[in-house]
Amino acid sequence: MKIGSNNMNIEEIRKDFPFFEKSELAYLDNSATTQRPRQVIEAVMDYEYYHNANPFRGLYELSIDATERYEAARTKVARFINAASDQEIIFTRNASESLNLVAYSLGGMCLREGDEIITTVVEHHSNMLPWRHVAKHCGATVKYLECEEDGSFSLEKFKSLLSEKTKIVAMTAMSNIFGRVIDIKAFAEAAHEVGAYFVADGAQSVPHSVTDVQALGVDFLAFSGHKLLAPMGIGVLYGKKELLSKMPPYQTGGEMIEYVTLDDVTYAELPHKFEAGTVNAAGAVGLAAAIDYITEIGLHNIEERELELTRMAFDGMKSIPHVIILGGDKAEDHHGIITFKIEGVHPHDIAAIIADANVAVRAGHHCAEPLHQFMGIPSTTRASLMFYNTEDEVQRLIDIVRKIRPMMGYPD
Amino acid sequence: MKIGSNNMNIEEIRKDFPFFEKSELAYLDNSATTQRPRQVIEAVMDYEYYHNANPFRGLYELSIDATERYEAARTKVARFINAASDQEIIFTRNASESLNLVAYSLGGMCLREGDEIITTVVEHHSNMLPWRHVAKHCGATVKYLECEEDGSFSLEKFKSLLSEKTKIVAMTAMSNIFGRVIDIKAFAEAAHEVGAYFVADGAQSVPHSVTDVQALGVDFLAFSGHKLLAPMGIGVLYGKKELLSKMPPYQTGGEMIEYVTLDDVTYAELPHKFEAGTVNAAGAVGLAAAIDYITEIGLHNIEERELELTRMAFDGMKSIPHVIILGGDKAEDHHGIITFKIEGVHPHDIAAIIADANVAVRAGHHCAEPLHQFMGIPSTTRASLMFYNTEDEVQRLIDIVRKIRPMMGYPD
Amino acid sequence: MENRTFYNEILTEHNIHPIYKTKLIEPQRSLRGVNPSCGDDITLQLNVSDDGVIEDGAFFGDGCAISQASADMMLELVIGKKVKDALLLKDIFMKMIKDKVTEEELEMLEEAGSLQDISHMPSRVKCAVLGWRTLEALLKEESDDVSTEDI
Amino acid sequence: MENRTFYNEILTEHNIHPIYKTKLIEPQRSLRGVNPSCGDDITLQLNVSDDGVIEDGAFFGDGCAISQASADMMLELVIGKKVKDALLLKDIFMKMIKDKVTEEELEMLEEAGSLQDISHMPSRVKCAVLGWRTLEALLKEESDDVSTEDI
Ligand SMILES: Cc1ncc(COP(=O)(O)O)c(C=O)c1O
Ligand SMILES: Cc1ncc(COP(=O)(O)O)c(C=O)c1O
Repeated sequence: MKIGSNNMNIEEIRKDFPFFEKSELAYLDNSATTQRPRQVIEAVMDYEYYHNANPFRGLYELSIDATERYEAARTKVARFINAASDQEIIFTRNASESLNLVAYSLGGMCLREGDEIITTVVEHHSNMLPWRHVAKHCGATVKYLECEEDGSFSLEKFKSLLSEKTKIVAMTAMSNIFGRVIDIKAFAEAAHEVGAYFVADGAQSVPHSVTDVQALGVDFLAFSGHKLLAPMGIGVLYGKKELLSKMPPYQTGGEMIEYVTLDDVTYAELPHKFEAGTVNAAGAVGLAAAIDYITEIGLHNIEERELELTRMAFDGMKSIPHVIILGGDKAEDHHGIITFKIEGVHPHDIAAIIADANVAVRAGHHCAEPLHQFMGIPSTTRASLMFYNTEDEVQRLIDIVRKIRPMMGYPD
Repeated sequence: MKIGSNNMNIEEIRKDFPFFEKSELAYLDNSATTQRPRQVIEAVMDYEYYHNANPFRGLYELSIDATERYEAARTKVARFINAASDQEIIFTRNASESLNLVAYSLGGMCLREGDEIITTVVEHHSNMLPWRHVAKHCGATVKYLECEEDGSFSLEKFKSLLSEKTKIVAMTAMSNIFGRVIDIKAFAEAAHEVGAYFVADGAQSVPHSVTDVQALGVDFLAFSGHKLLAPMGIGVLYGKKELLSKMPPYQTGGEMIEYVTLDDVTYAELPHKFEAGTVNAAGAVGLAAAIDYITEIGLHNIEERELELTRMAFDGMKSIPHVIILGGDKAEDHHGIITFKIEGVHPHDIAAIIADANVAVRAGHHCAEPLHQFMGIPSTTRASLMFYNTEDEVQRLIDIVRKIRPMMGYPD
Repeated sequence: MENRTFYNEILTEHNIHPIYKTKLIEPQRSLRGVNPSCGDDITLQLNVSDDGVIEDGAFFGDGCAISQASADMMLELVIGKKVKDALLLKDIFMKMIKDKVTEEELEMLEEAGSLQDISHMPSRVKCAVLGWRTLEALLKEESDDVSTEDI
Repeated sequence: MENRTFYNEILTEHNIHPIYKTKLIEPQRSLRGVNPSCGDDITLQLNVSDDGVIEDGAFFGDGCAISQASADMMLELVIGKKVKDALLLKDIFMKMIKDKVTEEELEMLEEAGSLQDISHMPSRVKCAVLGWRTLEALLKEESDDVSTEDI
């Protein structure tokens, strides 16, 4: 029983993760990447050992079987985020590739000189640089929506940036610094009102809360498998079918064409048009297994559990003198992400001291350097929780953080 | 002992591949993708279970360890193809992505209106479409070198295509249809004489023969892990450091930058400049394990063994009436690849009949549609061998092919 | 031999010696059908009389034995029939391939019924139905080429 | 506590109360050194007399305790010394960090020798050597910013 009456049986769940058997590390860097349960890696192994062939075009059973497993994974992803059709799911390497793909292809389709893209100051580099790149290329301009101190966005400010010139809005559904869930439905609606497309970065939100692309009304959504218990090397781009069909391909090569002559080329149907070269079927199978794993526990249970852990971490950290937590001032606004600074201590030293206590957190700008500049902080330290973390691990974090200033020679 | 006095112990080798334990299929579609030995998948598993963290920037030991494993894989790849520096190895998703990367970035750097790219009619779509794409974008032209009937290229014809306008030559080191090894050293030299860059597609050659990028003198080389016993989702682009340093980045996002402000960005050092987003460390570790596996057996032994099998297949198939093998008329010219047609029988039927005999081959244009048009054949059937195949498997292929015309109602 | 039953004599005969693989001199209607995933490619031509009878037909192109023989058997079956009967036969053929038909229905398909076993071979279904799909489009006077991707 | 020995009193003192973290009024030479992977960023300023003695020095910027304290200890050590002696000390410091030094050499480094244990922490080596690398470039009159990526 992984799920008890009120919450999960964490002991049981942790047994699924070989990592916890062998390591005493309190792994609190889950926003960077998660650990993997046996069920996921065994699914990959099963595919690679017994069902592997190059999907598509093989007439023998093994290849047909490989194709079916790959496509079944696509169906699973489609259901997981409630896409209207499997054809709306494109497999990529990671969220970064998904965002590069949509920036290139959507940008190439709809951007003209003088047009505008709106993104926000909190974005991860992967949801900022591709837009700047395509904007430059097309003679468009990127405008940045500022965030409030608590990590939220003002819909009014957003609307004041929108105009007829706005063609694309690219926005995270959850910042990897603040952990706050953004009400992207409202922002997508406002964007649509001026005829702009809305691209959501779901890298942090998809693993931690229920995502329904149709209810949210977003045109595109990107996320990575590896932040969701799945193996490395597999990511997803969701896109509305009517848009994807009109968009030009991104990478070209094998498997994404219908006909090629020396003078001409006709591209394959969706989603294959966007998947050049041999696909990562094993990765997709692993992602499907991760979705199964998460679905079995239940995303709602996961959210509840993570809120509990977040509360403990948030309250504990907040009570330490000179510790300042970025973003909202309620645990509910943090979804497992506690990014903080300690007055007088450099994040690099903070992380090193915490690492020495066998707790894994991250220091730096977390690929959100512009946000740090906006906040006037060179870098921060981030602890990020996952449902499989324990109260004990959170306590170890709090305990060591409490000791840092004294260790660095401060009286308190 | 995997290597006997004269050749390998295939029985022992096959025990490394769980696939052969469970399946009676004669898997002769190795040019599409290979099966994976236990050693490779176990290395991936070990990484994912016990050493997984997001590489780079983590200050805790697990992340440092993950980084080291990822970079050690890079070193292994560099040595395997004799690159001058680890910085010359870029990890990608597959050969297709490698070729898209170099086409975009090199093309973007050096192509001006009126310039020319030379490629060949035998290329896989993945080494043809990206060049056409970037040529169109830059106002350049793509010229095609024709092949001879035996699958070879004439250096004279090549030289007659070269001119001051030639900026890039993109050519396969081994066609996936003919299996002939191309003397790319000579072609690269000729290209360099007119100041053009030489990009080699090593997807088929790297797994089957020793590759020394410095001896070959190529500027770039692309290949895929999955055709080399490694997992899906990992590929390589080799590029000369002096060129890669000058080239603009391809995808943008996390991990490939040094500084970002809202107005400006400075890209990271090689090779990270070309690796946006969370890297596929597990895939790289798997590729390193595959290289270890191959190196232990010895690429020279592999070549010898594959030549033996190719001889048997080539001679057997050639002796069947109405079977026509494409390319060179010596087994030595085929490196395990036997692409054939049977007069009066459509390849789709050939492949279906062969599949029904539990032998896996491929029918179609094998992502080389222009070559098929050039040869005036809509499609072909391809058997492709790997050192782990057995004489018995080859015999099963020959036996069933011999029966095809009678089954289709022909007197012989 | 596993394949004997499948590549049976009716099929191989229609493939090697097709009756209708030719071109009409002045076709009233003509439509191309392709099977992108495996390259089957046929062009179907028909002459339909004013009172809705398929008077003559032919096809040409290239493809596997199943796609070619199936088109040939289809023409043998529908020539001389009314358009609405041809469309009914098409429905029966599709039902046979995708599901199951009664003995009676099977008989109505004449030699085309010999393709019944294709229903067990998902990868060949597209080949078998290509001719029929093209026929349907032609009779319904659609003007776009038919692609089995759209099925 | 594991960290006690590492963030020792000498280090924390130089970090919290640095002696040379300031700006010279009219620096003869000035050079920026950065550590891209972790963001340490210092600008080192020196005044060197005509007969090759480092007469005065300062640094400013931002970074972890190790990078800041190391720069401070370094300045404390080299100010008043000849350029060639300062470069010799740099060699000894680098040797200590990357390999091993003798007791005698360690003593020559004075308080900077307290960073000896950094050699066991590969991820912090860059922080410790940033000041010294910048010093070297400045004394050799290189004009490009120093980046520890180039080490
Ligand atoms: C010659 C050649 N080049 C490129 C490729 C593309 O490889 P991948 O599909 O792994 O990207 C292949 C394999 O299909 C190939 O045979
Ligand atoms: C908000 C956000 N977007 C995008 C990414 C990029 O994900 P990946 O590195 O897997 O491409 C990340 C993760 O680092 C992230 O946190």
